[in-house]
Amino acid sequence: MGEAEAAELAQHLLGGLATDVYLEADRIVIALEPGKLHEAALKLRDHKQLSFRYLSFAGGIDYKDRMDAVYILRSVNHPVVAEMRAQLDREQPVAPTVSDVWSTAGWHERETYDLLGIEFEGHPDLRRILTTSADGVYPLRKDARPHRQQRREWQFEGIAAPRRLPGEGDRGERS
Amino acid sequence: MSVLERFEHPNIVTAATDSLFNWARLNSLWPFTYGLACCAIEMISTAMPRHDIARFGMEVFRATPRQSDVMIVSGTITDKMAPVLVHLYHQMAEPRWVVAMGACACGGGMFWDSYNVVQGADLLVPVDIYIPGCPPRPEALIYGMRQLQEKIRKQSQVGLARRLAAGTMVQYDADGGEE
Amino acid sequence: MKFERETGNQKQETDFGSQTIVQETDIGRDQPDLHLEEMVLNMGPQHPSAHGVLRLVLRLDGEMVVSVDPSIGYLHRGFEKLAENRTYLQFFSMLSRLDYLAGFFMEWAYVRCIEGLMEIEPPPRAEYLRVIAGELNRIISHHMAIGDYLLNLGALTPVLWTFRDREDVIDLLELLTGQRMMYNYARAGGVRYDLPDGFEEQCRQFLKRFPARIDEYEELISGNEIFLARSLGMGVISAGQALDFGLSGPNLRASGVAMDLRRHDSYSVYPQLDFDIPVGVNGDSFDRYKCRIEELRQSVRIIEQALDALPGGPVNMRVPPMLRPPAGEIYRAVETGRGEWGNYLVSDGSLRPYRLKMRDSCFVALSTMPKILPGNKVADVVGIAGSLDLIMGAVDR
Amino acid sequence: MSWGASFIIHLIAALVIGLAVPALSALVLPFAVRRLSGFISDRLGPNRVGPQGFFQPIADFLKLLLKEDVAPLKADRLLFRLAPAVAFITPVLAVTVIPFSKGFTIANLNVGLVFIVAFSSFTVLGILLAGWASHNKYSLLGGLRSVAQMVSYEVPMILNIIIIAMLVGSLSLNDVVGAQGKIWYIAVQPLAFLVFIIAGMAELNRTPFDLPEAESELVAGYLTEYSGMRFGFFYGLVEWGNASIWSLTGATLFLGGWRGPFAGSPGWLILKVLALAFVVIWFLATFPRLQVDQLMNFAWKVLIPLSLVNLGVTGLLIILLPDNFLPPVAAFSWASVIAIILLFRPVLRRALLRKRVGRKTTLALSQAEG
Repeated sequence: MGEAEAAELAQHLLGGLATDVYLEADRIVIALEPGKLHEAALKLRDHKQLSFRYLSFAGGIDYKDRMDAVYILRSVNHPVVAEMRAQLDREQPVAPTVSDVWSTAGWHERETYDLLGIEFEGHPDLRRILTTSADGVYPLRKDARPHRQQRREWQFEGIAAPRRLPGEGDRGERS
Repeated sequence: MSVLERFEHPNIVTAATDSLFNWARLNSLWPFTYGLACCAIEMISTAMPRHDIARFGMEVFRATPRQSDVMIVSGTITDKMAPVLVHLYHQMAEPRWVVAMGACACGGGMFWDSYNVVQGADLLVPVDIYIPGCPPRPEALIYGMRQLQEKIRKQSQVGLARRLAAGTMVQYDADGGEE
Repeated sequence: MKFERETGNQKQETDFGSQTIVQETDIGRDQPDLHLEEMVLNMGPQHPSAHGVLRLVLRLDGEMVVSVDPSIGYLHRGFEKLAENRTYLQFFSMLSRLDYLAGFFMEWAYVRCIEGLMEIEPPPRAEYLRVIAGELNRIISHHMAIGDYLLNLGALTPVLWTFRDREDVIDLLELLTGQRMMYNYARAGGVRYDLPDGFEEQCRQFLKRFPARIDEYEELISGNEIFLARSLGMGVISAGQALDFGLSGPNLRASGVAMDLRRHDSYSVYPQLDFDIPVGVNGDSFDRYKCRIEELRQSVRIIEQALDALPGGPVNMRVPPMLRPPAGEIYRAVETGRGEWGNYLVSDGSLRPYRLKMRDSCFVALSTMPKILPGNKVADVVGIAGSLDLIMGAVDR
Repeated sequence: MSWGASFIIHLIAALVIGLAVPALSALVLPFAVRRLSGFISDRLGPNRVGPQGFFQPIADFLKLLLKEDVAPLKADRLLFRLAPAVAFITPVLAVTVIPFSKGFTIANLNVGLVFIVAFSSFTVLGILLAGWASHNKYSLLGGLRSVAQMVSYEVPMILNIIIIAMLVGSLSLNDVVGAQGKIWYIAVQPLAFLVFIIAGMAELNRTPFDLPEAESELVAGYLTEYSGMRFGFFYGLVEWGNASIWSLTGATLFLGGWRGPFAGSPGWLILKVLALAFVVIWFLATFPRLQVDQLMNFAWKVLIPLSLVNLGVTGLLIILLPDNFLPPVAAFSWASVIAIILLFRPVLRRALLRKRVGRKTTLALSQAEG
């Protein structure tokens, strides 16, 4: 089964659920309303022929004016890759979780939440996973400018900084 | 006149003990199993048959900071790792040395402007030897360790004692705060 | 001379950061005299079996694991954000630092994305060279996986043997790319260098020697009763579970799912090469180990065929020095030593990637640990983690 | 000689030998480990410090002596500092009853075997103290593992020592060596020797039984919080001192002690001790580590029944054939060893595997699908 055939099948399967199904760069793109993600995911996974039982990843893209949730699916039976995407509101990006459809989505959604701030409704354990950033700072958003241009001093709460003698391994003092 | 002041300049006693103690220390540098990133793989390679750092008696990689002499900071230090690094440094027993291995540990490397990367181990702990490279070859690490040996060869016990007196070694209570 | 402190020696506990939260379990409830407690053990981020900087918060009942909470991000270097601030060409040199054991795959996936957007096909010689470099990378990656797994189980010698042979492969890669680990070899539209003189002979010599070495590992490891006792039936993942967890690579194939992107996606020149995909039966640690051993043999086959079939011609094509792929979105993946490594590249037609999302298999493998570890012993935690072959640089990105 | 003078001479001899044996083994054996395991894994090992790296252990110990001695704040300071000394009692005292050559025993006790068994248990006390007092979870787990392991493996060890005592008819080690004039007991009781080796590995916390300090799991086990010379005590003096005590006991019980061709002398004993130590190192470089429950299963389901059967049959044969019991005992023992070697795999697998794997693990090769 090729991509075109699979796209047709998906279009037929999803019917009115999908707003658009098209082919782009070797993959089927299925555009959805955020509210219909979960239902479509279940249908795509359980379909006998398509059998998108393997979720490559769940992520997001910040388009400055909108936020997209992206899910890459891989068919187990055919060499076909599909993409579900849903446009979210950028100020309050909320999407339903698919971690009950594919358990691998659990961590991918946590990561997306951590880096982009997309909240996944119904996720059992939505915590920050990679960064220690303060609340409300999502490094992968386009308006976040978290870059460090200068060496900074470090102080940790509850841990004393090691003391140095003059000239002992402290580049800051010498330069 | 304190004992330390009396031994301000090297004399016949300190010179002899210095050379003996330094001989023991530099020939028995036990590194700390503390792999951070890419450089850790080269650090492992250094201990493996081809490069075999065991020849210098340095293959005893101890997993606990208490028993190790030299911490090889092998890789990128991130924000989340930085407090752990300082913590582990505090847990090492004196005399202790720190080797910054690779560009990241020396100054942030190619990730210097990342939002989650500490720009060099020397922002956190005193570093004795810097080994450039991304990652440094095992030969470079061995050369760096030899340089550290040279450094130890020249150090005096008086210096260490002065460090004590200067309060470099701080007292900590269990929660990490200074007493 | 001892450096005794004036007011006694005081330092901190080793297991920093761990809260000594103690909870009573249900077991002791009906026996008021019996006071049972669960213990929270903090494994890592500095731990000899942490594969770098993994931290596992274990809740233990005696030696039995009740629950696991992996805490990652200790090596989160912000690759995805850095990609948005570097030009396409600048970012090439950073890619190998992701999965630093087999860096060429990262470059391969990235150039596949760029080539897909620019709609160019590299010359065939370049594709073969990529296959050779990729399979050599797979060999060193599996070397580390096998050696490290056995080291986690407490065997010293296997890791030394695998590293002995790993150095031979690294010599080959150094000859080919000029670097031991961080290759920077792939280019959009080809590879950077042609084969150097003497590479082919040296590679063929290695390929002739290597199968005997694999037999040597098997002799040392596979038949060892203690190793069998520690690996058979440990960390079993069924085929359905594995797909649900999204595992890939040897971890998925050990569970019995013959899904290999080299076949499934048939990228590059893999369709023209003849190789088998080893598939496990039970999905336990032993099968995962065995799959890797078998893949070593298959990699040898692939490299031999690629060397035989190596066509002439250029190794790269002319592309503009400042890469500027047309606007578009693309997902391309390659099969690394650990599974699917995918790049989702969004280009807006400028010099820099608009968004580069990386999909990593170790991240996924790690996310299965809270589900498969409870009920095992502490020692199996490191055993199963070793058999899943995690590499934290790729997990944290 | 007056009682007092005799006491002082014995005391000095005991101190000298009792300290010299662990100290020497702590200097020689770790170096041998590093060179030999280096050889097994295609490396060189330490070879820069002194001739062939022979001064490496001296440098190590001097360095450990000079290193800061840290006691964690929350640790039980007294017990933390006492533990290495308590564990060190074993090698110092146990060596006093070993006969080094004809008439050269520091304390020729007529209950020498009991003495060795009694004092070899002291190590476990030291390790438990160390694990408990460190106030560290890894240490605690290591200490607990160590107690379970050592108590379990003490039983087969003692059972096999009893077998030798039965063969000799005495508990004195001098008598044991004296009885091996014609034939060494390794030839009479190979089964007991096998169990002695395996149980000894566990008693010594050596691979494949090195769970108490399993580096890849428990960081350094009960040693995690120790630094400086207190660590050196455990790492060198106690562990390798115990290893040499175990080797000395094994050589005395099974390999004829100081007896050897030409003339009996301590030299032969040292050679035998080194041979046994080589076995320890060989195991160390070859095997992975066992699991806690597998370890227990192995002791209680394999070693102890085996030893009990061996004990019963040997005793029966001694009673039935009081005049000439050595040949039948040897025949039985050899037969069982051969049977074990033949049935080794199934027996061991049954003992070690905690749940059966239904199918034999094989790999299917999925052929090219196109």
